[in-house]
Amino acid sequence: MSSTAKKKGFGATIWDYLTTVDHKKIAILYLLAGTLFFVIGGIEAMLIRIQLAKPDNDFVSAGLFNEIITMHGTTMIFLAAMPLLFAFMNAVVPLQIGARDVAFPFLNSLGFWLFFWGGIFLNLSWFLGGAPDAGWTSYASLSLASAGHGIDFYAVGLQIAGAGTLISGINFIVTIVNMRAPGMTFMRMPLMTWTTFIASALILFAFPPLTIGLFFLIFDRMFGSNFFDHTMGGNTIIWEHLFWIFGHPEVYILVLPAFGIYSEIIPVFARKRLFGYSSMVFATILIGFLGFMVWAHHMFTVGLGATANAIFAIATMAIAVPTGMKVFNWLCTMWGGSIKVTTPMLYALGFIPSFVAGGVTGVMQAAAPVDYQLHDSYFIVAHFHYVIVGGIVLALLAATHFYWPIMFNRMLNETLGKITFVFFFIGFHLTFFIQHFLGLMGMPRRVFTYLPNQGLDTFNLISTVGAFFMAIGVILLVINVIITSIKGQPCGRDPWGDGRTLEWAIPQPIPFYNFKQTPLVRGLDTYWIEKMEGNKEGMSYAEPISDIHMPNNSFIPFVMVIGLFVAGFGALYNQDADKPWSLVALIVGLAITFGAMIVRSLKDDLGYHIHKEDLLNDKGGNE
Amino acid sequence: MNLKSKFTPQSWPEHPELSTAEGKNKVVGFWIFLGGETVLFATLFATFLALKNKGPSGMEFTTQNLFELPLAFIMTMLLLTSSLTSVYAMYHMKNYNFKGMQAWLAITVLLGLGFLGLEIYEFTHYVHEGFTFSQSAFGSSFYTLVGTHGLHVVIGLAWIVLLMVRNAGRGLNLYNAPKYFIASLYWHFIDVVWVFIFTVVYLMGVIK
Amino acid sequence: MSHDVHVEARSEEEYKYNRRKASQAMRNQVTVFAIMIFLTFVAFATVQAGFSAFLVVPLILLFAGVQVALQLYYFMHLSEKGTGIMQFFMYSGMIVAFTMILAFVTIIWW
Amino acid sequence: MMKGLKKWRLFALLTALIVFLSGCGKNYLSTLTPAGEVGREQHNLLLLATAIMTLVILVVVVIYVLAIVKFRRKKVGENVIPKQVEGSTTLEVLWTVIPIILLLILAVPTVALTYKFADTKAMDAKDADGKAKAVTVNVTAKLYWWQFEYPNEGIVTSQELVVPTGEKVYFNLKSGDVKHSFWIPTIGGKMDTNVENINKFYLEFDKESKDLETGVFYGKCAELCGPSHALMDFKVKTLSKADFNNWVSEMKASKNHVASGDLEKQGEDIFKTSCITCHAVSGDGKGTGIAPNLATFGDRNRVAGVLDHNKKEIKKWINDPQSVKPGNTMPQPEKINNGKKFSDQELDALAAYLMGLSVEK
Ligand code: HEA
Ligand code: HEA
Ligand code: HEC
Ligand code: CUA
Ligand SMILES: [Cu+2]
Repeated sequence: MSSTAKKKGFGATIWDYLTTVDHKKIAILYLLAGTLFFVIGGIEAMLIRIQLAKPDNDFVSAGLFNEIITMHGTTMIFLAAMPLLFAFMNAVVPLQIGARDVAFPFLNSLGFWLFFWGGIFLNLSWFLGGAPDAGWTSYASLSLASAGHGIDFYAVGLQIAGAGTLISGINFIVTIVNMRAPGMTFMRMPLMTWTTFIASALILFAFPPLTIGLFFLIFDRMFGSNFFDHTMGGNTIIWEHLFWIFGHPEVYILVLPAFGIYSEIIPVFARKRLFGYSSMVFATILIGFLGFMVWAHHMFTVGLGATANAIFAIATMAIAVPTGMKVFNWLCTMWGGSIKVTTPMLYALGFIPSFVAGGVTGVMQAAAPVDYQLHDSYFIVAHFHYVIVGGIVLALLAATHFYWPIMFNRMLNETLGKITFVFFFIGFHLTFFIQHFLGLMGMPRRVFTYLPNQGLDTFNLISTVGAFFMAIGVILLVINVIITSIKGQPCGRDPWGDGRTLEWAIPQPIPFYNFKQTPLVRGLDTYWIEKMEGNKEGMSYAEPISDIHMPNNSFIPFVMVIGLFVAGFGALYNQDADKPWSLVALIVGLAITFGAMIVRSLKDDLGYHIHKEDLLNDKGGNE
Repeated sequence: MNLKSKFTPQSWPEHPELSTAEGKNKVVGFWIFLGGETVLFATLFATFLALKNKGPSGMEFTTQNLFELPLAFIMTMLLLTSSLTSVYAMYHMKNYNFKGMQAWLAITVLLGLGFLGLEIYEFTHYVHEGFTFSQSAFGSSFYTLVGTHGLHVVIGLAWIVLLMVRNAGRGLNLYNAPKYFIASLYWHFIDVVWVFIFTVVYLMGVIK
Repeated sequence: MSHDVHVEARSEEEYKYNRRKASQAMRNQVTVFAIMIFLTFVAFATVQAGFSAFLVVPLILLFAGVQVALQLYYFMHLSEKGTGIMQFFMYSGMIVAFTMILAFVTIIWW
Repeated sequence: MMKGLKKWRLFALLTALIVFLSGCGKNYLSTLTPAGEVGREQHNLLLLATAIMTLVILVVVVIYVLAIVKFRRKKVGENVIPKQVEGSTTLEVLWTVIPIILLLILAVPTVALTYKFADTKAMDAKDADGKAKAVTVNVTAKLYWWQFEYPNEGIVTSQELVVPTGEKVYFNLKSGDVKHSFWIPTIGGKMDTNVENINKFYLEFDKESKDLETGVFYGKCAELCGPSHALMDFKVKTLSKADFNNWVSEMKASKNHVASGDLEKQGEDIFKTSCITCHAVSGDGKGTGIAPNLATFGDRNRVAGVLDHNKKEIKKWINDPQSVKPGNTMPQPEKINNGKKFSDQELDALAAYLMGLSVEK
């Protein structure tokens, strides 16, 4: 446990990662797992596009196609985009606020393993009799009718992963509320921290409805309840509401941290303070708040009545205002600055017009009568990929380049990075721009094929070609990562030269205890202030060097999750008469989980201290 | 922090649950968790309200002919009182009176067990009458709402008992004080939810 | 997280004062409890008495609201200083809860 | 509401642009070629929205390009530290107020049209005989086909909706199994068919479909409903009021249909033994709800909504419906023909018989 532990064996490294509670290592775990799922989701996307490349194609069958789109949507949203954002939130936020770690390191690890094994659980459905096939929205009439275990995998897998997300969300909130360094008032927090905070609050309130909805689904399918069975008094519209009360805030859970990432990148490479900081904060909160008032815009055609539709239409449109504030603030940050187009900045620049284009189509859909035409057509697919790929995926790619030095003390290759951008960006617009017109021309979404000569052929082909461009982009990025890990040189502190916030001030490689002394925050963009005042150390300190208290590593989170994983299988197969072992699995699994919890609460885990002398000797990082 | 450091009532801090960084995190974190729980229960209430009295055509069960107020009243009294007793327990915790705290917690647990017993009695009674979880959408939503609350009671009881047993030999310290404190928060929250259950489910249920 | 708290022993004077304050507060709690019992009793009684639903429903919902506020602010100590963040999250949760329940009783038909 | 706005000229221009961009799609399928009042109003609102959004994008892009061009580091100088501006209240107000105004311009017609399209009061208007005055169609969506019942006229058809032009047609929408959604892109926006309630809305049809390339408008199921969701198409035939009335009486008379010719007779016999339990061949009545009513089968445009309408495809369908529409509920021939496939000759006979089922000849 000392900071001088050198060169570990492979096994020891694995064990280290299985038991780690260090936010920086958990960030790396999130990055790896998220990338894995992103590639899986991306391959599924490619299969979709190949199938739709020409009319009457039989590359995949109808049933399989539905499984693919369901898994594509579910994987991308829950298992790729969110964890990748969590990776950067974990890596950056504690450093930005000058904290030693998150508030509950143990729960941080638990959250990760829940997400990871939940994702594995969901994806195992491919091998165990078929994936879910009712769309990522899993509307109840169809998801109750769907045969096989696909939907059960969806419900149980998301339940496990969702619990992880909820835990991580609470963890971030407490971290940000309680662990800020002295001087870091709320209105001095960097925007990445602010957006993490608000997104976590959205998680807190959005995930419970999903949890309950999934329980209803599980109960209906496995334990004989009747929430959605209309012959028994149930009502499928309840599922739709629950799903979207979760689902709409979910898209802001994704996009707010992405906004945060851009709000960090743009000031650095414009070498200028973020314009309108307080209005950015205000807009973030407002978007979060409004995000809960608009869910029914996904249900305009359900027949909720004119009044409900009108109210939700207006509420939805209102979100354009705070989002617009953000866009114009970014533009004004660039205005009058000194813009250097590095790879992260390139992504940020690509983001602005792309996201605005996606956002305004959202507002078009918000006009309920127009949405009667657009709903469930490819126009919707175009809209949400514009905001998701143009907003979130570009942010993730930008952050990968931007924060790589913080996570790995290396710089990704800039030239290759720019080439990646060109492929990905062109591919993105090629794929999705044309889908607006496919939708308007009468192509519904979630169709595994379409008839020839209905005017849809060429556009679909173009869209598919675009997807291949994106794939090339992603592959280039992977190559870049591999090259960098083999040949990259340590890059040291503040490699971009214009870092403004605390995470750039910390020496590289970052010691496992983060800050040797808690920093003193003297204003917004602390590091910039110190630099401007000629402080060579980059930080002022709030306290003298003294002992640091650290939490112990723990294997318990992993065990707890494995227990749930096993229990999940038990619950899932419980309905099959021919699988008597399922009950055993359920009980054993739960026993493992509860056993681990009891061990955890009976054993006093007080952590350990790094002593002052060791700290003084420690010149740099812990590698 | 040192487990062994001994306190006297004088040196025991006024807010023991907040006087360590871990304690602060726990308390704030737990409150935030309760914010989430609020939404979780709201979901169940909303579903119950939407599915109340809905069932297969010709269903005989309604809130009016099912629920009995006297039982609900007794359950309410038990739970409300247990809320007060846990306030007493926290009062003693802040006074560094370990025995007093444990004693009041024990009373709390007994009251909770009483509540639980009545609830089990109520459920079995309904099941005997034929009103089951899978009998109708109404049944599903009723048992899920009230049952989830019941599950919270079970967890709360188990939690408090575990704390009492675990710390019986070691007394109060700054490591376990926050744990006691949030367990009592949890218990109050269970009571808060029950207030809405007896109002929305039982009282509003029997109104003609 | 990094440091132990330094707990300073209070002076006898201070200790006594705090003790008095605490027991005074405890007496308040008992009063609050009495109010809650009273509200519960009235709620059950009005329903039992069979007044019109239009009168009773708002009344008992109001009583429930008051009881919950009492629990939160007194039993759970939300009235103390430094609870701003907790209140923020509780209220946000309640807003979401309210919106959801409103929606479920208005736009989910039979 | 939006009457007399000169701006429509501009929109015409924009339409032209969109037409140019998209080729507009096909006039029997595309929402960009509306052929009814509802669709047209939705299209107009779409254009209004597009115009506003284009404006927004333009403004953003202009500022954006200027910023990038003017403030590149190469131009500004490598070591310049720009002024660290905090913000500007004037600007904040500006970009709050202007979007709100733009949104209001969109919101007013949005709300008005939302209420207008939901107005189905006319459905309840009854004439002296207690029959509804307006043409009403009860739509039942089933895995993967559509039943259209006309309660006033007492007739039923499926897969091909027949409606009169020039008046409001009202719909009661319901699903028979899982949720679907009823969408005729050219005519107007969609409405879900739920499992637990009946949705009501109306559409108007301006144009007679016989002038179209395909002779019918295309309708779609727009809610994922299982493997063959993509194939759950239906067709819409619009007739003048007179032709429609004519069609209605022919439908009523279809119960008297007799097969002519040996082959058809043979087909009829097979049909009577294997198929009649599910398929009705008379347009009179309410329909079985199990399988499409085939009274107008000979007049159809497609087989099972997707195949070309000829004998070869009919045979293909009867011989192996699952391969055409995976997961549909029509049994494979073995199930209804004593475990055997139909012989080619029997299939010919069935095809001939089915082609003969017509009310429009
Ligand atoms: C990151 C994800 C993300 C984001 C940020 C958004 C943002 C928005 N979305 Fe989107 N949406 C999705 C993801 C997202 N959406 C997904 C995944 C679905 C489909 C789910 C499914 O069915 O599978 C969907 C579906 C969806 C629908 C339902 C369509 C349907 O199925 O019928 C609607 C309808 O109102 C909608 C609206 C909006 C609006 C108004 C915004 C707004 O927040 C956009 C605001 C931004 C701007 C407007 C641009 C910037 C503003 C300015 C420059 C100021 C000036 C602007 C004006 C005056 C207009 N979205
Ligand atoms: C975060 C969310 C997210 C992301 C990033 C994406 C990304 C992409 N999506 Fe997805 N999509 C959804 C969320 C997302 N999507 C959702 C929610 C739905 C709705 C599902 C439903 O209807 O239920 C949907 C539906 C959807 C459809 C409509 C399906 C239908 O309705 O029938 C289509 C069709 O074109 C599509 C395409 C794409 C493409 C081409 C990408 C591309 O951007 C993907 C780019 C990535 C890659 C191309 C990966 C490349 C990697 C490789 C090729 C492997 C290389 C390997 C190594 C080097 C080891 N998506
Ligand atoms: C169990 C009921 C059942 C039986 C028996 C049955 N069908 Fe069908 N049939 C269906 C259903 C359901 C459909 C609609 C399938 C779809 O489109 O998804 C259908 C569709 C069709 C269609 C296409 C209808 C259209 O409007 O385009 C034809 C033709 C047809 N059946 C012919 C037959 C013949 C011939 C037989 C007997 C040899 C037969 N069916 C027996 C259920 C049945
Ligand atoms: Cu029916 Cu899709
Ligand atoms: Cu939304």
